[in-house]
Amino acid sequence: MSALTSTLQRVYGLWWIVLPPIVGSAVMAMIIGALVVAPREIIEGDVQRLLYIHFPSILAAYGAFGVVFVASLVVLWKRDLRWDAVARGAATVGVLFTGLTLATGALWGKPIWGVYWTWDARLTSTLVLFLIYAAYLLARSMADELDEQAARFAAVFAVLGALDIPLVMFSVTWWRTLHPQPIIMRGLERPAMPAEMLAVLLIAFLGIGALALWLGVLRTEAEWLAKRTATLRAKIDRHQGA
Amino acid sequence: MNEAIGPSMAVVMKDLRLAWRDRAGWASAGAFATIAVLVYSFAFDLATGDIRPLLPGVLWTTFLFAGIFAGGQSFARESEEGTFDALLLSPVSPTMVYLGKAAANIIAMLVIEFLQLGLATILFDTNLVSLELLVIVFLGTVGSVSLTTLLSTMSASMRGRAMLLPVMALPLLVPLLIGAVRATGASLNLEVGAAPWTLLLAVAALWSAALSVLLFPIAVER
Amino acid sequence: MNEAIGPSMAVVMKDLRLAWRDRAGWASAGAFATIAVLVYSFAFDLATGDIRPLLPGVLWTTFLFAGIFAGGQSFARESEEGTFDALLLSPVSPTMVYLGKAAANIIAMLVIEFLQLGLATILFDTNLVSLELLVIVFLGTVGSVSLTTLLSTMSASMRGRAMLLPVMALPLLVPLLIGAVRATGASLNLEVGAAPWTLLLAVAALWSAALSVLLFPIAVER
Amino acid sequence: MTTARIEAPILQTLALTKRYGGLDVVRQVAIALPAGSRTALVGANGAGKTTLLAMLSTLVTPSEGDATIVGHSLKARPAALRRAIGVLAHAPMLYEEMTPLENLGFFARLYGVAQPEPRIEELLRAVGVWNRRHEATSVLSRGYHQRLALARALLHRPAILLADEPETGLDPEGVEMLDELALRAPGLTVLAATHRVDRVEAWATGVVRLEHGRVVEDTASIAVARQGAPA
Amino acid sequence: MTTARIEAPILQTLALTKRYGGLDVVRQVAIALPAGSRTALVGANGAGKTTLLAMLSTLVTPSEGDATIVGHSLKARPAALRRAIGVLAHAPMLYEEMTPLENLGFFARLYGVAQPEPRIEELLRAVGVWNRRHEATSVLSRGYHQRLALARALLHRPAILLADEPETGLDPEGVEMLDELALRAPGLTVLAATHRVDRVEAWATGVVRLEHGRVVEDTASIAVARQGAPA
Ligand code: HEM
Ligand SMILES: Nc1ncnc2c1ncn2[C@@H]1O[C@H](COP(=O)(O)OP(=O)(O)OP(=O)(O)O)[C@@H](O)[C@H]1O
Ligand SMILES: Nc1ncnc2c1ncn2[C@@H]1O[C@H](COP(=O)(O)OP(=O)(O)OP(=O)(O)O)[C@@H](O)[C@H]1O
Ligand SMILES: [Mg+2]
Ligand SMILES: [Mg+2]
Repeated sequence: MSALTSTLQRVYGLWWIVLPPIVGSAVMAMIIGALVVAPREIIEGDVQRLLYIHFPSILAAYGAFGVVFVASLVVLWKRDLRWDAVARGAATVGVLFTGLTLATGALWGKPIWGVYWTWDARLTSTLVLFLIYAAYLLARSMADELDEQAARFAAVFAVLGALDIPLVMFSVTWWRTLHPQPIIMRGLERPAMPAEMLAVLLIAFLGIGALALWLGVLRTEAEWLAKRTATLRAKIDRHQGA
Repeated sequence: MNEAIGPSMAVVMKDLRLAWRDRAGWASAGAFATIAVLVYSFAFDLATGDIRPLLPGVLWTTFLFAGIFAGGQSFARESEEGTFDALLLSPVSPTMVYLGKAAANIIAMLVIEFLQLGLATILFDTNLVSLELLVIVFLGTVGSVSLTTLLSTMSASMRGRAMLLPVMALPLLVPLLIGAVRATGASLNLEVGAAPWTLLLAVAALWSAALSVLLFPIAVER
Repeated sequence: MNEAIGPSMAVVMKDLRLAWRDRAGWASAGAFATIAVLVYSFAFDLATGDIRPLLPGVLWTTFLFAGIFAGGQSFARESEEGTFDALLLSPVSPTMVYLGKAAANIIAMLVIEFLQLGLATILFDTNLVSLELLVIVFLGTVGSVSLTTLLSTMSASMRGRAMLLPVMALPLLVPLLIGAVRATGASLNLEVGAAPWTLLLAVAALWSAALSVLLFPIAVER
Repeated sequence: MTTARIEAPILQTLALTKRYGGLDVVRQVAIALPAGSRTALVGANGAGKTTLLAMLSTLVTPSEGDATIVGHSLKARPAALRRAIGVLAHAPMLYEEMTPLENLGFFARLYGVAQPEPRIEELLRAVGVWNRRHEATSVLSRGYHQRLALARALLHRPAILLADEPETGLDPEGVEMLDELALRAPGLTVLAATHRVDRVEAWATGVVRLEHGRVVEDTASIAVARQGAPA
Repeated sequence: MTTARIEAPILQTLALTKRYGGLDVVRQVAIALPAGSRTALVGANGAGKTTLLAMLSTLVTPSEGDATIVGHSLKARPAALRRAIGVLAHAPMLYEEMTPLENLGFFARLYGVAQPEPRIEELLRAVGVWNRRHEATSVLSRGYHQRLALARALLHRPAILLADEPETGLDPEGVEMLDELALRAPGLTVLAATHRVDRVEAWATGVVRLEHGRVVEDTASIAVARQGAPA
């Protein structure tokens, strides 16, 4: 038990050594790739470069929300507050990257559609996804770190909200939307875009994915430490007598 | 079976009786819903010639807000008087308690909604009482009220923050709302093809109802 | 004078602090605003191409519901914890307690409303931040929140007799809402001639604010 | 009642009556408590103790009669009267979401207590809640709620304490604190409803017994000039 | 604890622990109460009495350990366990808008009490609320609330009564009723938290004392086979 724990801790400690350089170089590569290497899109122009943030961001967010879903199930099942920290960390990352997708999408929409925003199924469902997990973070942050019941409430909420993830993913195929149909994923075998674009996009996946993972680990760690500080503070208060 | 249903019925009857006795909450939910419809008809009457396309949106946003307003109070009372603990202490399973509560809320909401539909039929001069529409209203109500009933338990014990319930409930209910609005529009021939929207509505309603039933026992644990 | 204002300020500050204990509270106001606008605009956009004529109705019904959620529970909590008695026991006059409470609710509501106006400006591509509109929003908020604050006391402290009061007093809000909606429409150039509607709004707001202030001490007596 | 010493009572009631639905739950109560006295208000469940205290604390309007506290009539209910009384009721009357410190801070502002910090610290230490002053009040145990409520009632140094079953929820140590800070505090006039008749002797200087809303025994009141006529 | 008589305890806890925010408020409590025994749970404010009772009544989930009541484990929490316990808590747990009759009628349905009417009448008469059975519970005085709560706790004839400061708000006559109906009722096993140490001798057969969540004195438990090994 303790041997396993300490091994896990050692592996965990490695994140601090392994992740930062990976994240750093991947993000650098992504920026250079998106701004320099990738060709200028013929019709849309330079705004199209937003794709390299827009699309990988939402994929990272999907991943993060998937982690929230799983971690919330574990919270409900095992009553273990550490998974609550994981869920909160992942939700923060998910909200952040959904926000990035929304922001880049809105910026992209202005030149292409003439408006920043329209009530199209994909856009709306993405916004709702953002709001659900923002509400999750909000509700969770209103209670104590160590409040087990609040952690469980938040987990219940996250599980209920998970329905929206497939809705966002498939809204384009289910409903006719203004937003582009998925071509990239489907077209990996029969590329629908220049190879450089695809390559840069792949690098962007890596960079944003690594960044998301790194931020998630940091947030989780911070939640964890906050819980421990709260515990210690309560112990000190209580042991002075009272 | 009878043993399991009996106590749940006791909760339903008690809640309906209390709702009837202390009509304040429900009456004001109904009154606000009426006011909302009135406000819309005043607001839109001049602006647009034909007001009927707006009906689905008017109806569902009103139902939604009224439901959150009224349903949110259902557990607040119980937790205020400590009777929620009494329910949990009884041999009745939490699921049965939840079902009783949700059923009482759904019945009360349906009453309000049918009153609204009747009112809207008069005010907007459109026949709103079709079988299809009743099914849509029923589905939407079951889905949204089962969810707000669950959430109201949580926000009741989360001390305060009146705003928390709507903030939590509304985004979760948006898919359901969209399905309901579109399906209603289709059933009023304002749109073509009701099927996919009714499907979305049904899936969303089922998802929130089923998960609420499953998650309630875990949510009330301390 | 200072003696009278100080405690009232204490109530305002306490309520604002409780309502918005941390940044999360402010965020929830923002979230509510966003979600409400989203729900309405999504519900309506489908039906009509031009959504702008609906704006006044959308805005005011949201304000109304937000006001009920936020203001309606402000005294419920006090009476639940018995702290309402503590307020009445203090040397502060009930009128001051009421003013503090109402001011806290109005401030919170105004924050939500301005967030909504800002958001709607972006989402509906209409400039909603004019001096005229701000005056209208301010008037409507003062009128409706002062009334819902009073009502929340009554329904919180007078359990048995509560039923008739909200229903009786709610119609008071109808003239105010009609005035507010029409005046807003006029200020957005959707209608001609703001003056009579603004006048109706002002009279209704003044009426309910003044009556609420006067009636509060009587309402809380036992 | 027939003694010769005629002092000015600090709390006097005149035919005080509360009627609910045609039924007098407090009936024609006339007591006159001298300053510094400590009176136990006893009587069976439903005798009207809480209702009487609620009228005296201005929370319930009398149906008939009046009372004078530190020279102010109830009917006028001025701020001065309320400033003179401290109330420890059935409910602790605390904001559960706020910490003990925030609770007392709020009430100090409400009462306009001068220099609140040292007073709050003094009281929180005296009732033994100081170490837990930063926790939400909702997580405190019942006894701690009662202790905090006691601190709240005494915060503004009232001349009269109106207490309703003040021992509720307190452990023996807490009861000792209660005696020291309130029931036997020098200079404080106390009127406390209680069912702990075993403890009455330890602190009370007089007893008022209610039965069905009527005073049936009164060893606390002093003779006073009544209705304008000399006693 | 080392006596030879080995009975099967009707209520037994094993290392029962509740942790709030990393702090054990109830710590490794192990008691074993024989059927028919009457145990007083004593300890200072904040010692963990209420929390222990809440765990035993299935309202609060233990962080560690388990308890067995009439042969059912807490972890399983079946209806049968809950049917065997009656709970008289800090709050009366009554619907204020309903009358005493409606309250008991509702709980009788919830517990599936056979022939509820005579049982309800018997209890309402026993606690002295019968005459006021048609009034709203909200207008009853504190003592009547407590009496009604006692009736509610006993309604389904539980084998074990878990009571938290049951004397609260009761007048001497009410305390007598409490003793007769509950604390000294033949056949009923009682575990009651109390600060009325003066009264403990009158009703309790044993005492469990908590200090900072730990059992520091236990004259109530019997020796039992622990963890599978014979005692
Ligand atoms: C605020 C507005 C927008 C939002 C919320 C949004 C949202 C999304 C989402 C959620 C995806 C992921 C699709 C998937 O799951 O497969 C996506 C992909 C994509 N978006 Fe947007 N988008 C917005 C605006 C735009 C605009 C204006 C354009 C350009 C015309 C655009 C082009 C794309 C493209 C090309 C993809 C990749 C699609 C694929 O091949 O799978 N988006 N967007
Ligand atoms: N709002 C009310 N409406 C009707 N009757 C009421 C109301 N409030 C109190 N009563 C009745 O007045 C009587 C006196 O109540 P009160 O609470 O003063 O008794 P008490 O002496 O404090 O009793 P206890 O010792 O049980 O606390 C009771 O019979 C009660 O039912
Ligand atoms: N939800 C909670 N979160 C954190 N701490 C809690 C919570 N509930 C109780 N506690 C703490 O647990 C301890 C034990 O509380 P408990 O209510 O069991 O005490 P008690 O023995 O019943 O005291 P009293 O005699 O005052 O009623 C207290 O210090 C209390 O503050
Ligand atoms: Mg009383
Ligand atoms: Mg306790």
